[in-house]
Amino acid sequence: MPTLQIREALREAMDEEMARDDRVFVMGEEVGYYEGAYKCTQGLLAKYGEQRVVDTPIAEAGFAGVGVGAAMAGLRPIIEFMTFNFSAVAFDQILNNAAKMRHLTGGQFTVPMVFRGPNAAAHMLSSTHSQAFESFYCGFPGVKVVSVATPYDAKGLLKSAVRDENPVIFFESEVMYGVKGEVPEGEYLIPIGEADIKRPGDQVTVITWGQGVPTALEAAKMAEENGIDAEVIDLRTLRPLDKDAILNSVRKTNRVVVSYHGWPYGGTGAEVADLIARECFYDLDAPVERVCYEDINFSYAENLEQLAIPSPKQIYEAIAKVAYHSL
Amino acid sequence: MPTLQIREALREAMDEEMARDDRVFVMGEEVGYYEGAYKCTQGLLAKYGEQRVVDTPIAEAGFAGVGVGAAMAGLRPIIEFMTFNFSAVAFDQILNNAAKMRHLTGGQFTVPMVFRGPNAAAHMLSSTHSQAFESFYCGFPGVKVVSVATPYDAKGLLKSAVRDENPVIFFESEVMYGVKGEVPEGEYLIPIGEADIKRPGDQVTVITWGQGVPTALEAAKMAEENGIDAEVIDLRTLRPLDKDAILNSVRKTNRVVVSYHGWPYGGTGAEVADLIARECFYDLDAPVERVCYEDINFSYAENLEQLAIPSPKQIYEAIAKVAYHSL
Amino acid sequence: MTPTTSPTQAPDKDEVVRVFKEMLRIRRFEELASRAYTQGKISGFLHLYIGQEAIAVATADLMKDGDRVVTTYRDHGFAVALGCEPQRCMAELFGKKDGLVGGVGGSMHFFDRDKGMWGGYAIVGGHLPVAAGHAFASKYTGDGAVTLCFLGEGAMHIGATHEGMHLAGLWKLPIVFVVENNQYAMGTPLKRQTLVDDLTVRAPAYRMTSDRWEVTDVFETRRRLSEAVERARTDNQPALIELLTYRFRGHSMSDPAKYRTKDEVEVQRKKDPLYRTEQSLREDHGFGDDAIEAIDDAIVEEMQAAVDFAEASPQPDPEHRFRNHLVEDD
Amino acid sequence: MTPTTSPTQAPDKDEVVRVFKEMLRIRRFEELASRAYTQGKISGFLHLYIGQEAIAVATADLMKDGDRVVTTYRDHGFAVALGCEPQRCMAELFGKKDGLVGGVGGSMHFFDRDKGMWGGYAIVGGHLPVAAGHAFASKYTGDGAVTLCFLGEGAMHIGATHEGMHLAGLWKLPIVFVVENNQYAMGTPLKRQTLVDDLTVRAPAYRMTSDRWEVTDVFETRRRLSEAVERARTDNQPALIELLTYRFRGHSMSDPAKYRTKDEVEVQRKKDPLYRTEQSLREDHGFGDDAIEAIDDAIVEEMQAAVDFAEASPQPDPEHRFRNHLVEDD
Ligand SMILES: Cc1ncc(C[n+]2csc(CCOP(=O)(O)OP(=O)(O)O)c2C)c(N)n1
Ligand SMILES: Cc1ncc(C[n+]2csc(CCOP(=O)(O)OP(=O)(O)O)c2C)c(N)n1
Ligand SMILES: [Mg+2]
Ligand SMILES: [Mg+2]
Repeated sequence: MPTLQIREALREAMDEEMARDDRVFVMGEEVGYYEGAYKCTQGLLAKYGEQRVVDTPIAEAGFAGVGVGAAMAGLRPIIEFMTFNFSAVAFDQILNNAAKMRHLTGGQFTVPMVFRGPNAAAHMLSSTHSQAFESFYCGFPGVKVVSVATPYDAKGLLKSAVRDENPVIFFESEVMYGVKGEVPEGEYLIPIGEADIKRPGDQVTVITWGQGVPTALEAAKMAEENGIDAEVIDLRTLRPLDKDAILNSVRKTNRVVVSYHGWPYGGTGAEVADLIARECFYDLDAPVERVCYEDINFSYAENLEQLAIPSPKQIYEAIAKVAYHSL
Repeated sequence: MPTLQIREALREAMDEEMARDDRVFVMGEEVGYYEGAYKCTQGLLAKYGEQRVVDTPIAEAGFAGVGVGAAMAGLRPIIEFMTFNFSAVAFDQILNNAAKMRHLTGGQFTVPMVFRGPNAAAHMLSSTHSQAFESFYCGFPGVKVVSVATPYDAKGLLKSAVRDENPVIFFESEVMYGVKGEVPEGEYLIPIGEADIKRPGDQVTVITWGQGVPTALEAAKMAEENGIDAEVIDLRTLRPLDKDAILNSVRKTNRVVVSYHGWPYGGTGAEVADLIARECFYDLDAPVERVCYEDINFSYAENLEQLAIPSPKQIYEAIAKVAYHSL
Repeated sequence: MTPTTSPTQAPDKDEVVRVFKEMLRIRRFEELASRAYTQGKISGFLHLYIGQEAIAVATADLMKDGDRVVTTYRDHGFAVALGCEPQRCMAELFGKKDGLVGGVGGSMHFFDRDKGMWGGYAIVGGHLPVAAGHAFASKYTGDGAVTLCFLGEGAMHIGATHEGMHLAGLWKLPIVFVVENNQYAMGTPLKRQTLVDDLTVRAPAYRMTSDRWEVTDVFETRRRLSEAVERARTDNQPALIELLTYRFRGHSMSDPAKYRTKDEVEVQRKKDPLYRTEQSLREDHGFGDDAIEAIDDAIVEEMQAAVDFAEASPQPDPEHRFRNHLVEDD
Repeated sequence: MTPTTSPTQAPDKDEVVRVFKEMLRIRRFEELASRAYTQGKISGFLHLYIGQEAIAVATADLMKDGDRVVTTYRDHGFAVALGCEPQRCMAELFGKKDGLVGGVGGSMHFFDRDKGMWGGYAIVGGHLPVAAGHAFASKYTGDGAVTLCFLGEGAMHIGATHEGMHLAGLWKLPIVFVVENNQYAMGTPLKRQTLVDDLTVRAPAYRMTSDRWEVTDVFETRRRLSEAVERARTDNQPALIELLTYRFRGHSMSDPAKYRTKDEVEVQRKKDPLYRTEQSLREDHGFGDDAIEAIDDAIVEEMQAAVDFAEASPQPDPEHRFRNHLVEDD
């Protein structure tokens, strides 16, 4: 199987979808002539021209809203945020227009579109550029939220997102665009709403997504070396949650760590933890542990940043803790 | 003791703080000549003049940011959002400027200011005007978040918020501005960060805030009639959480319902539930129940709206459920 | 009713009667809605368009198949003018199942896709980027449609308006932005919103053409608007139009509008296009009280029927609240 | 170093030497930062100001006690010009404890309150309302200070910029907005950001005065800027200034700047104010290679010392990450 970087997998997904359906277009800052701040859209302008690969001025609320309006009129926009940090200025368009339009219009309009771009902290970009947005975007109805961690998932899920009839928020990561992995030749789709077992195991369940996936896998390896067999579940879709996948694993292992790159208060982390604590009340052998960002604004300084991000060791310690295993 | 409406209590708080400290000013849409869309600022323009009671054009990002900049320069702004729904267009200013400024500047600047206004659904305003914002504003560090449900709390907490050296998000409710209650004469402050037992009880803990408070109290009355003694805790401050108050009550009752006017995914509801499930793992006699909005966009139609909002009966049923009590 | 004269021709008598009826239909619709509100049958916010009707009627005359109107929460006038059924509009206000969007939107969210009513939006300025998106789609697909996007003068100062206009100008989209300057944003008069008198001062920054006039005559309004619409349609030339108009009621039903004087309102009443059209029927076309009343009676009857329909319509099915959040919910 | 001539006087030799040194200090600071970045000692984003230094130097000359500069992530030039210690600036880039803000901000967030450096901001346009807020406070307290708010031309099209400028104009705040039009927003040339050539076209909409010139000479820039600053200070008259300038490096260190031709860059090099000031020293004031080199050597030494300081400075104390989120954390 060919090996691709995540950025290449995303590019293939957009390319294939644009070739398949000429209503699909890409819009955002520097997506055209510059070929993407992180090169996800490389080659697309040359292939599809200015009409379908649209560079915008710096006006996130404007072009997010243009995406909504174009989708209502029958197109299928892919709106790239250079990073989701900049989507904060477009929050109203996503919350009030994208997510509500179908309901508000009594079903007269659909908003089939994708908002995609990198999410969560990258490396030493200080606090305004180091934020995980799932706690905001999962918090309201009317959207689906996806987060990808491998080239295979990136391609298959982005293609599904483009074909989805609803607005889909699609999280990637600056620091993972170069991550390589096998991607089959030819077309395939991964359904939105299905979690994936990235590593099977039967003693502890580690639930994670996005940047958390590689860290959790490392932690699982440490656990294995210490005699604990951890299952790592990559949620992949954060809204709606794949409850069956989560609960089935927990009912098997009876012990859970939720580990992710995002702030602790609320969000997907608390939602998953609460779901498990409630639905598996009699199955749990230990309280659900959460390992995530510290509850602080990010610093530029490398040491301070690193300390705020969950490390494999911290996750391993949480695994050991729920397994009542000495370190 | 004099009896005031919540709007009057808020007004007294602003009036007293403005009289005490001439750095305090109020800014927002229609706060001056119109005396507030919900009349919270009635009389203030006449008393303090245009310089300190500032009507703005419709530009929430603009005047929220002006508030941040003025606070950095030594003033103490009270920024009124006509409703928090309109703060969505100012999200970036709150997230990236208000909440991060002190940290980002290495402590050179503080941002002592209040963002206040009504939150959550009122009555038949359809989806864009019926949203609970605590799931967004509690999700990041650098702010405090307060939610008030009685005139007494409204006054005492707003005064503390104005005096706080940090940005405080202060939630009120359109449908509760007319709620009356006793407010002592003379000055008093209620510390931010302290929950309040609105009804003592020892069989089930109901944790709530904002619009949820009166509903929870009604439910507690129904419970009492059915032989269950419920304690109702009004969080009052949603960030930081008063963990001691929550956990002490749960350790006493061993049974919890979290009930609030907001969407289910994440947010304060999930955070509190997860906190309890983790910290009181061995104390809980039943899974924590949550009763809140349905996970849907709000409709204008009265019946659809009412069905989406937690009723005393639903809360009572949850109380009975965690108490393993037949209905 | 379709116009019998083109936008540039002088109107004949039938045409004057027709626009009089169209404007009156909106006014009577809203007066009955206002009464129903006072009776507690309509709730939430209700923003009346009374005084501004000529704009919607002129606009409707210019619409071709596929053209779109996008506007604010002050949207009943456009819906009625565009031919949405008054009974379904009224049912929407009543929050009933037969409402234009099934009762979920209420006053602020009238949508009727096939009639070109692409919606009433409730976040000030938030609809401008969306409208630009419709126009983007028109240019993309070459469907030849024009999007007409209406906003209040109060919306000129918010970021989304700037961004939506800027993108439309930069990309040369087939769109006309029409500022209905009714002098107030809630209780704030124009002079406390901006120091500028002429809001079209911003058109050059967006490379839009502009025009600006006081709306006292529906035909003049139609004619001048048609020029901008045609340039948008044929040349992808966006425009910024400022219309000086007036709302006779408060901002919404809960606003007693104490911020203005009786005198001011009286001056404006003389300019009311509906009043002036009635004057023209009387003075230029020989209509007497009886003839005017006959027209009025028929319209009141139509609108009363709409109220009756709305009252009779059932509340939405409770399960309906779970529909349409995602397409899969249908 | 304070100016020896007033903004309106013709500069004498000492003054030319002084501004040459000030501009060169910024350039050498950034060149050494650029090298440190390539060596992996600085990380994150690093946006260089090379080519635009004259603007910061002219600005610094006009600042009185209490005046404030608010700018973007491209902020080193202002910090150095305003007299922030280069070693603390460099330490900030290195993410070290002795950095201007203790290493938490990095390149994009230089703040030094007492020097009038009220910050580098990283969300495009987001700082304009904040800057307007500083000016609001000045008017409120009557402190007589002026706020100078800088932005890139790319920031003109975002909502917050519009709102910040609008409020400043409406409320007549003592603020000067200066657009540093360096022709590109990342890889996007001006003509794909807007169809307008002259960005001050928007000044009348905000009731601001405006001015616009190409920055080739630091003294001309200072003189013309001073007029706006004085009107802001004495009359609360806000202004919108567009400065045509150029950045010789890519947008940030990760941008190879392939979107422009060598020829274009060559043409601009001739206009570089630093280059032209050096020419003036040589041609008008008899400086030879040796004299120029002596100046340069001293500056390089100063900046190398800053690098050495930054390298030697420790990382922030790990516990420091918990400080300053709330005041109570201190
Ligand atoms: C972003 C936002 N802020 C505030 C409001 C509340 N609001 C609704 S209408 C209105 C006044 C709008 O005035 P204008 O644009 O002149 O339109 P008009 O009502 O006069 O037709 C305000 C402040 C809102 N809906 N959205
Ligand atoms: C809201 C927002 N969108 C996008 C970005 C990413 N970004 C940072 S700088 C920049 C270009 C800005 O260009 P300009 O305003 O001309 O300033 P210059 O960099 O040329 O000084 C972009 C797109 C951002 N920081 N904030
Ligand atoms: Mg108006
Ligand atoms: Mg630029």
